[in-house]
Amino acid sequence: MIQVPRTVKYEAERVKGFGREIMSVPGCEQLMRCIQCGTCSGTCPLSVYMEHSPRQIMALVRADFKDEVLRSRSIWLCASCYACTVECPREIRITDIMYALKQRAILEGIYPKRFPIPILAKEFFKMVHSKGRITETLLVMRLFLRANWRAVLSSWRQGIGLIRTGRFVLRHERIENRAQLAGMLDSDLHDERRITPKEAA
Amino acid sequence: MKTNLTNGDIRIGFYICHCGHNIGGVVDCTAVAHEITGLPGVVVSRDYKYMCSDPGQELIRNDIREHALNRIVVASCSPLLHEHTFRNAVEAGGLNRYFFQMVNIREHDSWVHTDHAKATTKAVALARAAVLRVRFHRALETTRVAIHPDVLVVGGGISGIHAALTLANAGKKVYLVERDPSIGGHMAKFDKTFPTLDCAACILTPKMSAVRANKNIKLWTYSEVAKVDGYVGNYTVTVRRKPRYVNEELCIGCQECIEACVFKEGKYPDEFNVGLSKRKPIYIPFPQAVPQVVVIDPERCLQLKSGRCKKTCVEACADRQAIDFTQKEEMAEIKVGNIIVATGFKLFDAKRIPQYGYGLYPNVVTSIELERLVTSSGPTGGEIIMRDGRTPQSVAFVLCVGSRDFRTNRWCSRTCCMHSMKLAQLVREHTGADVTVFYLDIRAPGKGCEEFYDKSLKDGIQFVRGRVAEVTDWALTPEEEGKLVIRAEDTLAGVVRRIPVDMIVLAVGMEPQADSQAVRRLFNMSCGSEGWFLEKHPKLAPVSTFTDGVFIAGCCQGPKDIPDSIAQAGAAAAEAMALIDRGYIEQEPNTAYVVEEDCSGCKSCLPLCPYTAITLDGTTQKATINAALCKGCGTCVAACPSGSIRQHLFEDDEIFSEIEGVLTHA
Amino acid sequence: MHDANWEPRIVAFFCNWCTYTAADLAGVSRLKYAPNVRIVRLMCSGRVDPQFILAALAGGADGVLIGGCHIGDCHYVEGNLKTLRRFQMLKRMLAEFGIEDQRVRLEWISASEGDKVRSVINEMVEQLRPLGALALREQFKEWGREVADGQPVSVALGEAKQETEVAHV
Amino acid sequence: MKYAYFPGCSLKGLGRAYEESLLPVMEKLGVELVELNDWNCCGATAYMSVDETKACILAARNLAIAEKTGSRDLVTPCSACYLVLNKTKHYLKDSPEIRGSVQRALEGAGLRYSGEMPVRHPLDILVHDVGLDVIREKVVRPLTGLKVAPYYGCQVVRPYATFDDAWNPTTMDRLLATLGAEVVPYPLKTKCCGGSLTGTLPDTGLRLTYILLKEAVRRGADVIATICPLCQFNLDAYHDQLTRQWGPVPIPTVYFTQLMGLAFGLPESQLGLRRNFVRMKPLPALPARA
Repeated sequence: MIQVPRTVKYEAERVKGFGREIMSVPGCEQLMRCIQCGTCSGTCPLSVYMEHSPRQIMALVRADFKDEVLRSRSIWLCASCYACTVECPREIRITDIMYALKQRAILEGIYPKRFPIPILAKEFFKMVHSKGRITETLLVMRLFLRANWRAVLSSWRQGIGLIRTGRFVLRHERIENRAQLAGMLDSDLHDERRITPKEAA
Repeated sequence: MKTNLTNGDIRIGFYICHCGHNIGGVVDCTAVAHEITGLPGVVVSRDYKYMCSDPGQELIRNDIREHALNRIVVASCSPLLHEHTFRNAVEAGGLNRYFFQMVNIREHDSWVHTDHAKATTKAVALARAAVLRVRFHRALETTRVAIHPDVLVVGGGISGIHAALTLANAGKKVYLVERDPSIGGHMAKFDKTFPTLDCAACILTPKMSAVRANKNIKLWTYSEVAKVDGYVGNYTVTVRRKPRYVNEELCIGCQECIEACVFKEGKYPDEFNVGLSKRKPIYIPFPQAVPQVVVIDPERCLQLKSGRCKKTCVEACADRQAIDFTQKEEMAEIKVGNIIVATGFKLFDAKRIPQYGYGLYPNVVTSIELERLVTSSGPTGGEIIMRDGRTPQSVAFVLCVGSRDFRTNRWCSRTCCMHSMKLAQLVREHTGADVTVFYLDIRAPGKGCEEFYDKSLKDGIQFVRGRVAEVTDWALTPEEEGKLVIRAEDTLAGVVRRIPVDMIVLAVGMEPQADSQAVRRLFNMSCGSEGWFLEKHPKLAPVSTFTDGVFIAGCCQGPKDIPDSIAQAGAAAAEAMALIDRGYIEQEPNTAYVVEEDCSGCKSCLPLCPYTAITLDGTTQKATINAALCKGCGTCVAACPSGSIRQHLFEDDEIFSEIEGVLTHA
Repeated sequence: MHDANWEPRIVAFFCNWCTYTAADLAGVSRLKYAPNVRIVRLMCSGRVDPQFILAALAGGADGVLIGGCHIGDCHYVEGNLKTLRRFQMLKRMLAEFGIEDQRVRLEWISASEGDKVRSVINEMVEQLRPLGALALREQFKEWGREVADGQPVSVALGEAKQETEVAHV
Repeated sequence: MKYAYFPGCSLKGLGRAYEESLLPVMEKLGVELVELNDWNCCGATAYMSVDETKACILAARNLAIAEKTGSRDLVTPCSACYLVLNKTKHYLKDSPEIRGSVQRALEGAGLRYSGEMPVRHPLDILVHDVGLDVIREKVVRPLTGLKVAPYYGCQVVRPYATFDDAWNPTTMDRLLATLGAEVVPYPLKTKCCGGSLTGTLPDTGLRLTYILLKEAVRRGADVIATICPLCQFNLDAYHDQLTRQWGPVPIPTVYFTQLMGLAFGLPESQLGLRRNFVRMKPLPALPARA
């Protein structure tokens, strides 16, 4: 059977107020001025991999298609190079909007499954929370374990290279005053919008 | 000098306008009218849908007669808009037109507030203030000032040319002052004009010749306005006439001197061809230049720079001896009654957007450069070629370069869509190249313009909706090698594209002239935040400025195309003519005057007046004010230590009662 | 202490050519600002007699705003320079009275700066709120009474203010 | 000259060579970098993706510690750290909501931050505080004949850099020229290297890396100079995969501080140059003096 997808969008799929909510996040206010010129997509080094270009993401946010946006891989493909933000003729801080969307996706747990980028973000978050610093080699290993263990096999030569050049660190870098840092990071737990590493896991 | 008024003498009529929903939707007009009813002296208090309408004005006229009213207050829009209308109505009702006070409850109240109760309270306060103030109003006579019949037109582009010709054809004497050595402006550089594709020169050249031939026009090119004094009807203008080192009266434009110049070839960038060709130190801006008089560039001429030249040009001009290296800058003073400012625009500097590679990649050109390439009289004889001499196989147009961009210019330059489509069609016609136009929105609202867009589509021009992100010369695929590559999102197709082309045309937008602020000050005009000259009212007075007798036309007021510029120029000429033919202007009698018995002769007012309207009477040792010179600012009034200077229409008691009125609790 | 519904009242003197026009522009642009200001139109800010400012404050205004053309842009060449000079002297005098600096403000607003009208008015209203009512009229009365009673002026000020406000309610 | 110094996690891990070359070069120029006591991870881009407020708290702890040192400026060599610390400064200024949460967190830990201390990049310090003239004096082994492609990457010049242009930065170009190197015109100097995507989605990230390397080769560069540990890793560590997929792009990528070290005559062994996967060739022989 040939499946012919139906692409119509119904009003029921809109989560009214979602756009306004995103635009109320600090740094995201200018989104309402977007004229859909596509400079962001044209500038973005990764837009060619996105199912919705940054411009389309902006349009979908404004039109309140929350699920479509938060489930998309596009927001996770943003590498934070800020090219779009600097280039936008309406001075919209697109990178910051992408961050706001990533935060919402993690908060609501509806980011694309088995997609390594949000997993890395969460592993990073957890490692910082417990150690205060990042040990890159260990972080990458944890990412591989969670997302794609086969990648370890393809990267073995690189691992050896790192060991050879003295850059493969196996002992966790950590700060002394971990209790202080943890206390600070948990200081606004009463705010229901915040998440703890446990939930993130 | 107390005004002895008792309540019995004063019979006030108060009217509040709903202005449809504009005021009525926010301010409770009925409640305001009710509130005002109780104030002393108020005989009639009404609210009405549209006070400025005929029936609204009729209401005032009738009430004056029926209720023997002798003071009128109208609460509606800004006095800058309709004070004149209502004063006329008051006068038609048989009262002195200055027994009237207007309250601004639209621009200053209903349009800027959302809280209905608070807006209504504010309206009551403002209305009460006016009712208290109007009691003190005096009967005044309007003064008349004669209008000098000559007109100054500043700027010799298509707008200035049209305004000058319109006035001259009506028999008015016109001074046309142009900064460059020739009139013609930007339009002279164009090949064809949209949307009719008729040749620009065929329209402009006859008009330029007509300027030269018209006895009523005094044409001063290579000249700038240096100083403006006076006021409507009586301006004194100083014009700086730069030396062109060629006697305009003697030169016949034979150009033999240019031929004879010691420079055998052109060496310096030719302004008219935007640097695409070279000229000599002695040159004529372009073949159709008006006046047909050569000019010598003092920065380049060997004789003027070092005094060591064979002066072959002087030899060549032996018959007429028009060349005169001793010419000096001259200042000329003229008297005019009206001024039309048509100083035009400048093009956006494409280097300000480095992403587009202008100045870096030789085959990235601006629209005006392409315009010169297309023109048969241009540097390539109308051939569209790249810097290396090849004919482009593919050309891309990038729109909105320096327009609709918050980091450069926010406004839409209005003409670039049409201008680019015109050039695109010409490129197709001349070279058969593939043409792609990158646009944000096609704006083709003018007459015949949408049809022109349709024609462009049918001509096979590709339109890609998306703002170009960057122009590069690094290739990712074999077909990109050796080309310029545009990266942009095709927003309608929803994909990011890389498009290799031979030549890229940047449709640069319009900007206010670099010296627009200085020009604004010169003529006492206002500028919008973008730097365009501000019209008095976009609809009611679109070519007037806040200074009477100074009008604006063309792109100095904002980006516009040729038809719109010409329409404005005609309108400005008509406004000036209306004043000239009436012969006089009625002035607000808001002048200051001295109450002699109170003046102590301290002279502190004398240096305050910028118009030297105040003098000290030698015999009485008291200040006197020349009403004809006074402009009514009131600075001397506020400064007079003895309170002996007063101002009509802004008397102290009027203002004090207004202050009291706005502060009285509801 | 304060009436919960108390709102600062501002009297504004705007010049006809720049600031009044800018306020019109704010209206045409439908910008929204606090309804606490009452605008009095004059031809030039140079016409603002210090007595107008005192009359407004004495008459119950909590603040006075003067608006004129930018320096160099005055319709009457340099009326605004005269305003500036006069304003600086007046500020010194008001300070002697104990009237806070923020209560009297001079702003240059050109005809195109509708948005500046909005922001200046909003800002001024917010600056006046914490200062509370000026209530100069009540103070004058109080001073008059105290002088008559032979009481030292400074001692009674605070209490007197309270008293009159109670009387208001 | 003395500055507070925030190295960031990378300079203790994959980007060791950066710190190994930065410190002696600065020392040579009389600049003292005092490492912050018990600094923590800046949060980088990943943390910001999870929780904005927490990310700001994380960065603010470092800023507070830095301020306590009494130094005038805080210097950080890593692009991500530079961005995040500056971004936090901006957020604290612009958003009362975030400022409130951060201040509560700092107070709870007995810390405070005024929001004033500038966060700067070594490149900025070298060119604007130390000055190219002083640097030129220290050059004992000019890099004459070495063709260098200056690669800035993204996060130092965008969006918060105040010391150079976002589209066409030139500070490193001028610095390299001062060292005697030939600076190759490199239009991709601020393009993205792929960031962490090379690790998470190799196909995507590596292509960006490849484009950068290929263009540098095409422009005739001998070496790419970088200012960011992640850029250096991406441009250096994946040549195996790149060669397999698109063919070889054999060009080494080093830190600009390593090139400075070479020009200052510091021993190669001390500059961490051996940590590269793609090693830099020995410097070209100096032309004989006339």
